Order: sequence, then C-alpha cells, then structure tokens
Amino acid sequence: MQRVLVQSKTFDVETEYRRLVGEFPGAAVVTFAGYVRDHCDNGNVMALELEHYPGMTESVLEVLGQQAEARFGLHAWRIVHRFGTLSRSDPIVWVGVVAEHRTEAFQGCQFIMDTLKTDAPFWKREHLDDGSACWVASQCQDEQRRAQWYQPQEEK
Amino acid sequence: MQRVLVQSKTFDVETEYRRLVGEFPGAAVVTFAGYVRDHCDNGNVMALELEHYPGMTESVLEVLGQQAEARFGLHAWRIVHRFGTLSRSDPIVWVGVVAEHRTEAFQGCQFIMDTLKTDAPFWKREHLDDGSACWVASQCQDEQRRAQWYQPQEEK
Amino acid sequence: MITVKFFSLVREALGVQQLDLQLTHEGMTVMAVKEYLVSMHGEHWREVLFQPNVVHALNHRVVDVTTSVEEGAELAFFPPMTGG
Amino acid sequence: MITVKFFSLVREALGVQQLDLQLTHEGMTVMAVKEYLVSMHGEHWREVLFQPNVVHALNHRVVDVTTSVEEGAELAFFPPMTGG
Repeated sequence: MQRVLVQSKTFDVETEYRRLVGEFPGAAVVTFAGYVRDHCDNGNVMALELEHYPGMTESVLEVLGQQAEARFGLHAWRIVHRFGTLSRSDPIVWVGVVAEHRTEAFQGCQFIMDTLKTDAPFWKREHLDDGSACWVASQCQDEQRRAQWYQPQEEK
Repeated sequence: MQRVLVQSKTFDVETEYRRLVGEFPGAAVVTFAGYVRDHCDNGNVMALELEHYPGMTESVLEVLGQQAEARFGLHAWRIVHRFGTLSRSDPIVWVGVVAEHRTEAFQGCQFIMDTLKTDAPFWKREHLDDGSACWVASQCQDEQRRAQWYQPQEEK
Repeated sequence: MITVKFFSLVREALGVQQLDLQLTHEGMTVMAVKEYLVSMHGEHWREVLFQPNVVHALNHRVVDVTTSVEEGAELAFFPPMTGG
Repeated sequence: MITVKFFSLVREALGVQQLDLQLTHEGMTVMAVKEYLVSMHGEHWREVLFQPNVVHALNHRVVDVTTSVEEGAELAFFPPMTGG
C-alpha cells in the first residue's frame, strides 16, 4: 500500500489508522494529526489555503518516511497531507508510525513532523474573517527543531 | 467526560480518538497505543495477564494526566488502560492528548507514557506457548526515562 | 484497624492478598508495620517485605517507610510497576 | 530546454507560474540561470530571485546555487516551506 498520500480531498483519521496498523498491530503506535486553527496572530481564520509542489512533495515525504524507518527501526509508517483550500477544524496532516518500543515510535513520528515542516514543499496562506489573506511565515524554531535531528551529539 | 478509563474489556482506538478530539479538534493531536507483543525474550507470548491495584490505578492516572495538562498546556487528554487477561495484538493502553502546538502534544503524550510505566500500579505476566508464565521485570531504562522529566535542567 | 494489601510477586510469595491489622500504637510507621507483620507471620515475610525494591503505598500514594500510618488507612506492598 | 517553476510568494511577486528556458551553454549553474532570468525579465526579478531565503530545487531536490543544471531539468524557486 502507498505510504504517502498527498491529496486535496479531506481524509479520515480513523481510516488512516486502520490502514497503518492493519490486522496485527506492532507493539507501539504513535500518531500525529494537525488541524486547521480557528485563530492566528492576525485574527480569526476562516480558511487555510495550502499551495504545494506536485511531484516534489510526494518524493520528499517518501524520503523522510524512509529515513525515519531506517533510523528508528519503524515497522510501518504512513503520511497523509492535504493541499488546496481547507476549512476550520479540517485535518491538514496525519503521520502514523509503528515500532517495537514506545521511544522509537515517538521519535520516528516527531522526526517526520519536524522535518516535514521545513522540507516538504507546502506553503500556507491564512484567510481571515476581515477578508484579508496572508502567507504564513516560516518560523525560526521550526528550523531549529529540524536541526536537532541532524546534530551528531544529539541522543534524543 | 471521564478522562481515565481502567477496564478489563477491550477498547476501540478509533472510538477513543473521537471522544478525545470531539467535534472541534485542537490544532495538534498525538496518540500512543500499546499492543500485546507476540514474542518476548523468553519465547512466544500467547497471552498477557495484567494485575492492577483498583482505586490507586485510577487515581495515579488522573494525577499524571493533570500534571501533563498543567506542564504542557494540554487542551484535552485521555488515558485508557486494560487489566485482566489479554490476547496477542490486543490493545493494552491508549493515551491521546490535544495541544496548541505539536511539540507540546508530543511531550505531553510521552510524559504520560513514561511516568505511567513506573508509577501506575500494573504488573504484567506473560504466558508463553510452552505453558510457562513469568512476571515481566521492571526495566532500569524505564526509571531513567521517568527521571528525565523531573530533572530541572532538562529542556526536552 | 488498617487494611493491608499485597500485589503481584509479593502477593504470590506471601500467599495472602489482603488482611486487616490492628495497629499496636499511635504513630506507627510503615517500617513498624512491616516489623509487626514479620513478628506475626515469621521470617519468610521478612525476606519478602524487606526486599530492597518493594514499593509501599499508603492510601493509594507511594510513600517511604518513615511515613506514619493512621487508623483506617489502606497500606499496600508490591514490586516495581510494569504498566503501559 | 529546462522547465522553471515558481511557487507561493515568488510566483506572486513575478506573476509567473512556469516557463521554459533555453540554456545558453553547457554546465550552467543555478546562479547563472538566475542571472540569465534577470537579464531577460528586468531588475524586479533580481529583487525576488536573489532574496536570501529563496530556496532552489533541481529535479525535486533542494540544491545550492553552484549546482549545474542539465538539459531537460526542472528547476524551481520558492520561499521557505511551511507545511504540516
């Protein structure tokens, strides 16, 4: 089964979970789901627009999943990410991983999320209730979180 | 709704997820699910027996959830843990948390799992396919993981 | 009167799940209760209850052996926990 | 011939989503392609393409400006990514 899904239509977290774990789940499963916020620093968010780079997105997410699999010994992983126009409370991204032990599962899932934020070609634009829209600026702390995974001395 | 469930009957991860996030999910949701392994160091596991201390279990889990909520600013959390005799691939424990940002959500969920392992009065006994059964020994590394959360210099 | 409970390996080693105990004096510590239990049940109980990794819980909270046990309390002895 | 794509703020600032470009010589670097684009479209393109945080992707991989662009390649320019 395809482990990376990049799609404009919404998805169902519970269905993705079933696809990840299958009939015989591994010992430890960690999932992350990110949803559209109803507010941001500039006001109330009505909708979130997600531009993406078709082709590159899928290939980057596949590489990140494979890196996590090799590094943390994941038994399985799955990444779903939407693009297009999303409403409040819509799911944006879902990452699920299966490992033998909980620590590897937490690390694998967090590694994928931290690297996906800065490495997968998506760009968010928030549409506010006053009719304005603005691109979400990349955050310095996202770069720092990503960098932590590539420091040789780091033993998270 | 009750945020801690300690029960002998099995539970459904998808139902628990819906109960956690409700109709308007927060921005970041992290879940952990632990399942019965089919093997251990001593052989093939046929069943897992979980003894618990009724009353103390619920009260410890409630305190751990509240600590995670205060420390990581969780919007919501939920802990489900089984006791009694479980079969291979049965879910043992499920922890789900909702936070404003992904880092707090990952930390909150991992904090609950790391402290639950050593602080909640459950004792596992593995029944093997050769008819033998033995209590699972507590692991030094579980104590260390718990201790990390209480080191003042720790900024995970 | 207090209630004393035993779990897992401690329960199995003693062959007892629960018992009621009349405190001998006010302000008895967990340690004093352990000594008292050994004096009533014999040296085998010392081997079990004085194992260095035995956990003591008083009214559902983990305590150390210097804690005082009040009338009506629930005191429990068990090995390190292995949940999750 | 290569394909050049622009995304997000870069796309908006240039008013172009995609264009085809004939390489002027073999072994042209990403930097040389950027200079070439500026020479064709004017200084406004310099302001956009030479912003310090512009990301360059060659055939779906992030690269630096010293990388050579081969015939048939897909080159993209965009601001820092904000997925997840």
